[in-house]
Amino acid sequence: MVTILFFGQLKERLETSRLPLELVNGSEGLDSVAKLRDFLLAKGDVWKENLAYGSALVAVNQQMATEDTPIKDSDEIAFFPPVTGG
Amino acid sequence: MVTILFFGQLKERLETSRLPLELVNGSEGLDSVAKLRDFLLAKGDVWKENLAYGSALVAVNQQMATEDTPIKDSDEIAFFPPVTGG
Amino acid sequence: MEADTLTYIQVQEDDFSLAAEYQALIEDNSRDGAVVTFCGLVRDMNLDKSVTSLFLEHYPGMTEKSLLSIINLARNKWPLGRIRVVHRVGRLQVSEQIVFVGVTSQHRQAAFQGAEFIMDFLKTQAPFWKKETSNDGQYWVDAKQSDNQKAKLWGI
Amino acid sequence: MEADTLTYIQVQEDDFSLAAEYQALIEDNSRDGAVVTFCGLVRDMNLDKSVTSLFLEHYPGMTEKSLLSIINLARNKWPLGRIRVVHRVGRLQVSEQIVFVGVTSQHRQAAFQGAEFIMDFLKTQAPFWKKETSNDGQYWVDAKQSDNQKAKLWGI
Repeated sequence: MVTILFFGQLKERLETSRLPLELVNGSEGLDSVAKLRDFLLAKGDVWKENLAYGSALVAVNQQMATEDTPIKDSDEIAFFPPVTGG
Repeated sequence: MVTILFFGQLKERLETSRLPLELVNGSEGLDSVAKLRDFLLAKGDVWKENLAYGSALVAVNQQMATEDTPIKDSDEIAFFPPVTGG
Repeated sequence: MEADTLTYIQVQEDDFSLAAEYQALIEDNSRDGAVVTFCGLVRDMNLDKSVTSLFLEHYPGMTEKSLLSIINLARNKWPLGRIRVVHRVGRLQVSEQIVFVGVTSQHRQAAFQGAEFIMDFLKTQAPFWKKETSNDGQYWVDAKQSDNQKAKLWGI
Repeated sequence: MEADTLTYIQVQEDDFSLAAEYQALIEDNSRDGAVVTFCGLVRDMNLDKSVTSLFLEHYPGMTEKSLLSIINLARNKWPLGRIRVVHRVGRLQVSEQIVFVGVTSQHRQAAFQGAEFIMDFLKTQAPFWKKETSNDGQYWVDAKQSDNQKAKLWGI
Protein backbone atom coordinates (compact mmCIF):
# COMPACT_ATOMS: atom_id res chain seq x y z
CA MET A 1 0.00 0.00 0.00
CA VAL A 2 1.31 3.43 -1.01
CA THR A 3 -0.22 6.79 -0.11
CA ILE A 4 -0.67 9.34 -2.89
CA LEU A 5 -1.13 12.99 -1.93
CA PHE A 6 -2.29 15.93 -4.04
CA PHE A 7 -1.75 19.64 -3.33
CA GLY A 8 -2.83 23.06 -4.54
CA GLN A 9 -4.81 23.34 -7.72
CA LEU A 10 -4.34 19.61 -8.36
CA LYS A 11 -6.14 18.70 -5.16
CA GLU A 12 -9.10 20.91 -6.09
CA ARG A 13 -9.36 19.72 -9.68
CA LEU A 14 -9.08 16.03 -8.78
CA GLU A 15 -11.31 16.61 -5.73
CA THR A 16 -8.91 14.36 -3.87
CA SER A 17 -6.17 15.12 -1.39
CA ARG A 18 -5.24 11.58 -0.44
CA LEU A 19 -5.47 8.31 -2.35
CA PRO A 20 -4.33 5.06 -0.73
CA LEU A 21 -3.36 2.55 -3.43
CA GLU A 22 -2.57 -1.15 -3.26
CA LEU A 23 0.51 -1.97 -5.37
CA VAL A 24 -1.30 -5.05 -6.69
CA ASN A 25 1.50 -6.25 -8.89
CA GLY A 26 4.21 -5.60 -6.33
CA SER A 27 7.56 -4.44 -7.55
CA GLU A 28 7.01 -5.64 -11.12
CA GLY A 29 3.96 -3.38 -11.43
CA LEU A 30 3.82 0.27 -10.37
CA ASP A 31 7.47 0.35 -9.34
CA SER A 32 8.47 3.81 -10.63
CA VAL A 33 7.07 7.32 -10.73
CA ALA A 34 6.59 7.01 -14.50
CA LYS A 35 4.51 3.83 -14.15
CA LEU A 36 2.42 5.23 -11.32
CA ARG A 37 1.80 8.42 -13.31
CA ASP A 38 0.67 6.38 -16.33
CA PHE A 39 -1.65 4.37 -14.11
CA LEU A 40 -3.22 7.55 -12.71
CA LEU A 41 -3.53 9.23 -16.13
CA ALA A 42 -5.67 6.28 -17.22
CA LYS A 43 -8.23 7.04 -14.51
CA GLY A 44 -10.02 9.61 -16.69
CA ASP A 45 -9.90 12.94 -18.47
CA VAL A 46 -9.54 15.15 -15.41
CA TRP A 47 -6.53 13.06 -14.37
CA LYS A 48 -5.05 13.21 -17.86
CA GLU A 49 -5.43 16.99 -17.99
CA ASN A 50 -3.84 17.68 -14.63
CA LEU A 51 -1.28 14.99 -13.88
CA ALA A 52 0.65 14.94 -17.15
CA TYR A 53 4.44 14.96 -17.07
CA GLY A 54 5.57 18.58 -17.17
CA SER A 55 2.51 20.03 -15.48
CA ALA A 56 2.68 18.14 -12.17
CA LEU A 57 5.81 17.74 -10.04
CA VAL A 58 6.33 14.62 -7.94
CA ALA A 59 7.89 13.95 -4.57
CA VAL A 60 8.58 10.49 -3.15
CA ASN A 61 8.86 10.30 0.63
CA GLN A 62 8.91 14.10 0.77
CA GLN A 63 11.84 14.52 -1.60
CA MET A 64 11.62 15.88 -5.13
CA ALA A 65 11.54 12.90 -7.52
CA THR A 66 12.00 12.23 -11.23
CA GLU A 67 10.18 9.81 -13.52
CA ASP A 68 12.86 7.18 -12.79
CA THR A 69 12.52 7.33 -9.02
CA PRO A 70 11.57 3.83 -7.76
CA ILE A 71 8.43 3.28 -5.74
CA LYS A 72 8.05 0.60 -3.12
CA ASP A 73 5.46 -0.48 -0.61
CA SER A 74 4.58 2.08 2.10
CA ASP A 75 6.05 5.02 0.18
CA GLU A 76 4.39 8.44 0.35
CA ILE A 77 4.06 9.90 -3.15
CA ALA A 78 2.88 13.46 -3.79
CA PHE A 79 1.81 15.18 -7.01
CA PHE A 80 1.61 18.97 -7.09
CA PRO A 81 1.78 21.99 -9.41
CA PRO A 82 4.97 24.04 -9.75
CA VAL A 83 5.52 25.77 -6.41
CA THR A 84 4.69 29.45 -5.80
CA GLY A 85 5.78 30.26 -2.24
CA GLY A 86 8.07 33.00 -1.01
CA MET B 1 41.93 81.45 -1.21
CA VAL B 2 41.15 77.70 -1.27
CA THR B 3 40.68 75.44 1.75
CA ILE B 4 42.53 72.14 1.80
CA LEU B 5 41.29 69.41 4.17
CA PHE B 6 43.00 66.19 5.26
CA PHE B 7 41.34 63.12 6.76
CA GLY B 8 42.17 59.81 8.43
CA GLN B 9 45.75 58.66 8.54
CA LEU B 10 46.77 61.58 6.31
CA LYS B 11 45.58 64.11 8.85
CA GLU B 12 47.61 62.41 11.58
CA ARG B 13 50.79 62.04 9.55
CA LEU B 14 50.71 65.61 8.23
CA GLU B 15 49.62 66.85 11.66
CA THR B 16 47.20 69.10 9.78
CA SER B 17 43.47 68.84 9.22
CA ARG B 18 42.94 72.16 7.44
CA LEU B 19 45.24 74.32 5.33
CA PRO B 20 44.01 77.63 3.88
CA LEU B 21 46.01 78.49 0.77
CA GLU B 22 46.20 81.64 -1.31
CA LEU B 23 46.14 80.84 -5.04
CA VAL B 24 48.92 83.38 -5.64
CA ASN B 25 49.19 82.92 -9.37
CA GLY B 26 45.47 82.84 -9.99
CA SER B 27 44.14 80.52 -12.62
CA GLU B 28 47.47 80.18 -14.42
CA GLY B 29 49.05 78.76 -11.24
CA LEU B 30 47.52 76.04 -9.08
CA ASP B 31 44.52 75.59 -11.33
CA SER B 32 44.16 71.79 -11.28
CA VAL B 33 44.31 68.95 -8.77
CA ALA B 34 47.57 67.76 -10.38
CA LYS B 35 49.25 71.16 -9.94
CA LEU B 36 48.02 71.55 -6.38
CA ARG B 37 49.26 68.06 -5.53
CA ASP B 38 52.70 68.85 -6.98
CA PHE B 39 52.82 72.07 -4.97
CA LEU B 40 52.02 70.18 -1.75
CA LEU B 41 54.47 67.36 -2.46
CA ALA B 42 57.24 69.97 -2.61
CA LYS B 43 56.52 70.97 1.00
CA GLY B 44 58.73 68.18 2.38
CA ASP B 45 59.34 64.47 2.85
CA VAL B 46 56.27 63.73 4.98
CA TRP B 47 54.10 65.34 2.28
CA LYS B 48 55.84 63.42 -0.47
CA GLU B 49 55.37 60.12 1.36
CA ASN B 50 51.67 60.57 2.05
CA LEU B 51 50.14 62.69 -0.68
CA ALA B 52 51.51 60.96 -3.78
CA TYR B 53 49.14 60.14 -6.63
CA GLY B 54 47.76 56.65 -6.03
CA SER B 55 48.03 56.77 -2.24
CA ALA B 56 45.76 59.76 -1.57
CA LEU B 57 42.33 60.33 -3.11
CA VAL B 58 41.06 63.84 -3.80
CA ALA B 59 37.66 65.49 -3.65
CA VAL B 60 36.90 68.99 -4.92
CA ASN B 61 33.89 70.69 -3.39
CA GLN B 62 32.92 67.38 -1.75
CA GLN B 63 32.88 65.38 -4.98
CA MET B 64 35.43 62.73 -5.96
CA ALA B 65 37.95 64.37 -8.32
CA THR B 66 40.67 63.33 -10.74
CA GLU B 67 44.06 64.91 -11.48
CA ASP B 68 42.42 66.95 -14.29
CA THR B 69 39.73 68.47 -12.11
CA PRO B 70 40.07 72.29 -12.25
CA ILE B 71 40.53 74.30 -9.09
CA LYS B 72 39.31 77.86 -8.64
CA ASP B 73 39.18 80.41 -5.89
CA SER B 74 37.09 79.50 -2.83
CA ASP B 75 37.04 75.75 -3.65
CA GLU B 76 37.19 73.16 -0.87
CA ILE B 77 39.76 70.49 -1.71
CA ALA B 78 40.21 67.35 0.39
CA PHE B 79 42.95 64.73 0.35
CA PHE B 80 42.34 61.41 2.08
CA PRO B 81 43.36 57.73 2.09
CA PRO B 82 41.28 55.07 0.33
CA VAL B 83 38.01 54.82 2.26
CA THR B 84 37.23 52.00 4.71
CA GLY B 85 33.68 52.53 5.96
CA GLY B 86 30.76 50.12 5.93
CA MET C 1 12.76 22.88 13.25
CA GLU C 2 16.17 23.31 14.91
CA ALA C 3 18.27 21.65 12.23
CA ASP C 4 21.50 22.47 14.07
CA THR C 5 22.69 25.32 16.22
CA LEU C 6 23.40 27.52 13.18
CA THR C 7 20.22 26.80 11.19
CA TYR C 8 16.65 27.61 12.15
CA ILE C 9 13.64 26.75 9.98
CA GLN C 10 10.06 27.53 10.91
CA VAL C 11 6.77 27.14 9.01
CA GLN C 12 3.92 28.81 10.89
CA GLU C 13 0.57 30.57 10.59
CA ASP C 14 1.60 33.28 13.03
CA ASP C 15 3.36 36.44 11.99
CA PHE C 16 7.07 36.79 12.70
CA SER C 17 9.15 39.69 14.00
CA LEU C 18 12.10 40.89 11.93
CA ALA C 19 13.59 42.41 15.10
CA ALA C 20 13.44 39.09 16.95
CA GLU C 21 14.88 37.17 14.00
CA TYR C 22 17.71 39.69 13.67
CA GLN C 23 18.43 39.47 17.40
CA ALA C 24 18.73 35.68 17.10
CA LEU C 25 21.14 36.11 14.19
CA ILE C 26 23.52 38.52 15.95
CA GLU C 27 23.31 37.54 19.64
CA ASP C 28 26.69 36.28 20.92
CA ASN C 29 27.94 36.30 17.35
CA SER C 30 30.77 38.84 17.23
CA ARG C 31 32.49 36.69 14.60
CA ASP C 32 30.10 37.62 11.77
CA GLY C 33 30.13 41.25 10.66
CA ALA C 34 27.59 40.95 7.83
CA VAL C 35 23.87 40.29 8.18
CA VAL C 36 21.52 40.19 5.18
CA THR C 37 17.77 39.78 5.56
CA PHE C 38 15.01 39.33 3.02
CA CYS C 39 11.34 39.87 3.83
CA GLY C 40 8.62 39.05 1.35
CA LEU C 41 5.24 40.75 1.81
CA VAL C 42 1.80 40.39 0.19
CA ARG C 43 1.61 42.94 -2.62
CA ASP C 44 -1.62 44.73 -3.47
CA MET C 45 -1.21 44.01 -7.19
CA ASN C 46 -0.22 40.92 -9.17
CA LEU C 47 -0.45 40.73 -12.97
CA ASP C 48 -2.76 43.78 -13.05
CA LYS C 49 -5.16 42.23 -10.58
CA SER C 50 -5.94 44.04 -7.36
CA VAL C 51 -5.14 41.51 -4.63
CA THR C 52 -7.00 41.64 -1.31
CA SER C 53 -5.59 38.53 0.39
CA LEU C 54 -3.97 35.20 -0.31
CA PHE C 55 -4.02 31.70 1.08
CA LEU C 56 -0.76 29.78 1.40
CA GLU C 57 -0.98 26.01 1.28
CA HIS C 58 2.03 23.79 1.91
CA TYR C 59 3.06 20.15 2.17
CA PRO C 60 3.63 19.58 5.89
CA GLY C 61 6.67 17.45 6.54
CA MET C 62 8.24 18.02 3.17
CA THR C 63 8.38 21.80 3.54
CA GLU C 64 10.96 21.84 6.33
CA LYS C 65 13.06 19.11 4.70
CA SER C 66 13.09 21.00 1.45
CA LEU C 67 14.15 24.26 3.14
CA LEU C 68 16.91 22.46 5.03
CA SER C 69 18.28 20.94 1.85
CA ILE C 70 18.27 24.39 0.16
CA ILE C 71 20.14 25.87 3.15
CA ASN C 72 22.70 23.07 2.99
CA LEU C 73 23.26 23.76 -0.71
CA ALA C 74 23.95 27.40 0.19
CA ARG C 75 26.37 26.37 2.95
CA ASN C 76 28.30 24.28 0.44
CA LYS C 77 28.75 27.31 -1.82
CA TRP C 78 29.60 30.08 0.69
CA PRO C 79 31.10 30.40 4.19
CA LEU C 80 27.86 31.23 6.01
CA GLY C 81 27.28 31.64 9.73
CA ARG C 82 23.72 31.58 11.06
CA ILE C 83 20.73 31.06 8.76
CA ARG C 84 17.09 31.53 9.72
CA VAL C 85 14.12 30.91 7.43
CA VAL C 86 10.53 31.54 8.50
CA HIS C 87 7.66 30.93 6.07
CA ARG C 88 4.04 31.59 6.89
CA VAL C 89 1.07 29.52 5.71
CA GLY C 90 -2.69 30.06 5.81
CA ARG C 91 -4.65 33.26 5.12
CA LEU C 92 -2.61 36.46 4.69
CA GLN C 93 -3.84 40.00 3.99
CA VAL C 94 -2.20 42.63 1.78
CA SER C 95 1.02 44.03 3.32
CA GLU C 96 1.38 41.08 5.68
CA GLN C 97 4.75 39.36 5.91
CA ILE C 98 5.06 36.03 4.07
CA VAL C 99 8.66 34.94 4.36
CA PHE C 100 11.86 35.84 6.19
CA VAL C 101 15.36 34.75 5.22
CA GLY C 102 18.31 35.91 7.34
CA VAL C 103 21.96 35.03 6.76
CA THR C 104 25.12 36.05 8.62
CA SER C 105 28.69 35.73 7.44
CA GLN C 106 32.15 37.16 7.97
CA HIS C 107 31.91 38.24 4.35
CA ARG C 108 29.42 40.72 2.94
CA GLN C 109 29.23 39.08 -0.47
CA ALA C 110 28.65 35.60 0.96
CA ALA C 111 25.78 36.89 3.12
CA PHE C 112 24.13 38.64 0.14
CA GLN C 113 24.54 35.73 -2.24
CA GLY C 114 23.57 33.10 0.34
CA ALA C 115 20.30 34.92 1.10
CA GLU C 116 19.47 35.48 -2.58
CA PHE C 117 20.27 31.84 -3.40
CA ILE C 118 18.00 30.56 -0.62
CA MET C 119 15.12 32.75 -1.87
CA ASP C 120 15.66 31.65 -5.48
CA PHE C 121 15.52 27.97 -4.55
CA LEU C 122 12.68 28.44 -2.08
CA LYS C 123 10.70 29.97 -4.98
CA THR C 124 11.25 26.91 -7.20
CA GLN C 125 11.76 23.95 -4.83
CA ALA C 126 9.89 24.43 -1.57
CA PRO C 127 6.33 23.02 -1.62
CA PHE C 128 4.22 26.15 -1.04
CA TRP C 129 1.29 27.24 -3.20
CA LYS C 130 -0.42 30.61 -3.25
CA LYS C 131 -4.12 31.15 -3.95
CA GLU C 132 -4.92 34.82 -4.40
CA THR C 133 -8.20 36.55 -3.73
CA SER C 134 -8.57 39.58 -6.00
CA ASN C 135 -11.22 41.84 -7.48
CA ASP C 136 -11.37 39.13 -10.14
CA GLY C 137 -12.18 36.20 -7.83
CA GLN C 138 -9.97 33.46 -6.40
CA TYR C 139 -7.28 31.76 -8.43
CA TRP C 140 -4.11 29.76 -7.90
CA VAL C 141 -0.99 31.73 -8.75
CA ASP C 142 0.99 30.38 -11.70
CA ALA C 143 4.67 29.65 -11.25
CA LYS C 144 6.88 32.19 -13.03
CA GLN C 145 9.24 31.02 -15.73
CA SER C 146 11.60 33.83 -14.68
CA ASP C 147 11.94 32.22 -11.23
CA ASN C 148 13.05 28.93 -12.79
CA GLN C 149 15.54 30.72 -15.01
CA LYS C 150 16.91 32.70 -12.06
CA ALA C 151 17.44 29.54 -10.00
CA LYS C 152 19.22 27.84 -12.91
CA LEU C 153 21.74 30.72 -13.07
CA TRP C 154 23.33 29.49 -9.82
CA GLY C 155 24.49 26.41 -11.73
CA ILE C 156 23.14 23.70 -9.44
CA MET D 1 19.15 64.04 4.97
CA GLU D 2 15.74 63.59 3.34
CA ALA D 3 16.88 63.47 -0.27
CA ASP D 4 13.35 62.83 -1.53
CA THR D 5 10.36 60.95 -0.19
CA LEU D 6 11.82 57.60 -1.29
CA THR D 7 15.41 58.09 -0.12
CA TYR D 8 16.65 58.54 3.45
CA ILE D 9 20.31 59.05 4.35
CA GLN D 10 21.57 59.53 7.88
CA VAL D 11 25.10 59.79 9.34
CA GLN D 12 25.02 59.72 13.12
CA GLU D 13 26.88 58.78 16.29
CA ASP D 14 23.80 57.17 17.83
CA ASP D 15 22.86 53.56 17.30
CA PHE D 16 20.00 52.73 14.92
CA SER D 17 17.12 50.27 15.16
CA LEU D 18 16.67 47.71 12.39
CA ALA D 19 13.02 47.36 13.39
CA ALA D 20 12.39 51.12 13.02
CA GLU D 21 14.22 51.26 9.69
CA TYR D 22 12.23 48.28 8.41
CA GLN D 23 8.98 49.88 9.56
CA ALA D 24 9.84 53.04 7.62
CA LEU D 25 10.53 50.92 4.53
CA ILE D 26 7.23 49.01 4.56
CA GLU D 27 4.73 51.46 6.09
CA ASP D 28 1.99 52.38 3.58
CA ASN D 29 3.98 50.59 0.91
CA SER D 30 1.82 47.69 -0.27
CA ARG D 31 3.28 48.12 -3.76
CA ASP D 32 6.69 46.64 -2.92
CA GLY D 33 6.74 42.96 -1.97
CA ALA D 34 10.50 42.60 -1.50
CA VAL D 35 12.61 44.14 1.27
CA VAL D 36 16.35 43.48 1.57
CA THR D 37 18.40 44.81 4.47
CA PHE D 38 22.11 44.74 5.18
CA CYS D 39 23.57 45.40 8.61
CA GLY D 40 27.31 45.65 9.17
CA LEU D 41 28.61 45.10 12.71
CA VAL D 42 32.00 45.49 14.41
CA ARG D 43 33.72 42.10 14.28
CA ASP D 44 35.93 40.86 17.11
CA MET D 45 38.69 39.87 14.70
CA ASN D 46 40.31 41.53 11.69
CA LEU D 47 43.40 40.17 9.95
CA ASP D 48 44.20 37.93 12.95
CA LYS D 49 44.07 40.87 15.34
CA SER D 50 41.67 40.80 18.26
CA VAL D 51 39.64 43.99 17.91
CA THR D 52 38.18 45.67 20.99
CA SER D 53 36.70 48.81 19.43
CA LEU D 54 36.98 51.11 16.45
CA PHE D 55 36.71 54.78 15.69
CA LEU D 56 34.91 55.92 12.55
CA GLU D 57 35.96 59.24 11.06
CA HIS D 58 34.13 60.81 8.13
CA TYR D 59 34.09 63.90 5.94
CA PRO D 60 31.02 65.84 7.08
CA GLY D 61 29.15 67.31 4.15
CA MET D 62 30.66 65.06 1.54
CA THR D 63 29.47 61.85 3.22
CA GLU D 64 25.78 62.43 2.59
CA LYS D 65 26.35 63.71 -0.95
CA SER D 66 28.43 60.67 -1.75
CA LEU D 67 25.78 58.28 -0.39
CA LEU D 68 23.07 60.06 -2.36
CA SER D 69 25.02 59.77 -5.58
CA ILE D 70 25.58 56.03 -4.95
CA ILE D 71 21.85 55.57 -4.33
CA ASN D 72 21.03 57.42 -7.54
CA LEU D 73 23.40 55.15 -9.48
CA ALA D 74 21.50 52.18 -8.05
CA ARG D 75 18.13 53.69 -9.00
CA ASN D 76 19.37 54.07 -12.58
CA LYS D 77 20.19 50.36 -12.76
CA TRP D 78 17.14 48.79 -11.06
CA PRO D 79 13.48 49.63 -10.37
CA LEU D 80 13.85 50.36 -6.65
CA GLY D 81 11.25 51.68 -4.23
CA ARG D 82 12.38 53.06 -0.86
CA ILE D 83 16.05 53.19 0.09
CA ARG D 84 17.41 53.96 3.57
CA VAL D 85 21.08 54.21 4.48
CA VAL D 86 22.28 54.88 8.03
CA HIS D 87 26.00 55.02 8.81
CA ARG D 88 27.42 55.55 12.27
CA VAL D 89 30.54 57.54 13.12
CA GLY D 90 32.61 57.92 16.29
CA ARG D 91 33.64 55.24 18.79
CA LEU D 92 32.06 51.79 18.36
CA GLN D 93 32.57 48.64 20.44
CA VAL D 94 32.71 45.04 19.21
CA SER D 95 29.28 43.75 18.04
CA GLU D 96 27.88 47.26 17.69
CA GLN D 97 26.06 48.15 14.49
CA ILE D 98 28.02 50.24 11.96
CA VAL D 99 25.84 50.53 8.88
CA PHE D 100 22.31 49.83 7.67
CA VAL D 101 21.20 49.62 4.06
CA GLY D 102 17.56 48.84 3.31
CA VAL D 103 15.99 48.59 -0.14
CA THR D 104 12.44 47.79 -1.26
CA SER D 105 11.26 46.79 -4.70
CA GLN D 106 8.47 45.01 -6.49
CA HIS D 107 11.16 42.60 -7.62
CA ARG D 108 13.22 40.37 -5.35
CA GLN D 109 16.30 40.43 -7.55
CA ALA D 110 16.31 44.23 -7.86
CA ALA D 111 16.10 44.61 -4.07
CA PHE D 112 19.00 42.18 -3.52
CA GLN D 113 21.20 43.68 -6.21
CA GLY D 114 20.39 47.28 -5.29
CA ALA D 115 21.37 46.70 -1.66
CA GLU D 116 24.57 44.84 -2.58
CA PHE D 117 25.51 47.54 -5.11
CA ILE D 118 25.02 50.32 -2.54
CA MET D 119 27.23 48.49 -0.02
CA ASP D 120 29.91 47.83 -2.66
CA PHE D 121 30.09 51.50 -3.62
CA LEU D 122 29.80 52.74 -0.04
CA LYS D 123 32.88 50.60 0.71
CA THR D 124 34.92 52.24 -2.06
CA GLN D 125 33.43 55.74 -2.55
CA ALA D 126 31.93 57.08 0.68
CA PRO D 127 34.43 59.07 2.80
CA PHE D 128 34.56 57.01 6.01
CA TRP D 129 37.77 55.78 7.66
CA LYS D 130 38.11 53.15 10.38
CA LYS D 131 40.75 53.18 13.09
CA GLU D 132 40.78 49.95 15.04
CA THR D 133 41.88 49.41 18.61
CA SER D 134 43.19 45.87 19.07
CA ASN D 135 45.43 43.86 21.35
CA ASP D 136 48.16 45.16 19.05
CA GLY D 137 47.50 48.88 19.53
CA GLN D 138 45.66 51.41 17.39
CA TYR D 139 45.97 51.48 13.63
CA TRP D 140 44.09 52.78 10.60
CA VAL D 141 42.41 50.01 8.62
CA ASP D 142 43.79 49.53 5.10
CA ALA D 143 41.38 49.57 2.18
CA LYS D 144 40.87 46.11 0.69
CA GLN D 145 41.80 45.52 -2.92
CA SER D 146 38.95 42.97 -3.07
CA ASP D 147 36.45 45.75 -2.34
CA ASN D 148 37.69 47.75 -5.31
CA GLN D 149 37.49 44.72 -7.57
CA LYS D 150 33.99 43.90 -6.35
CA ALA D 151 32.77 47.45 -7.09
CA LYS D 152 34.31 47.33 -10.58
CA LEU D 153 32.28 44.19 -11.38
CA TRP D 154 29.09 46.29 -11.54
CA GLY D 155 30.55 47.94 -14.63
CA ILE D 156 30.20 51.60 -13.62
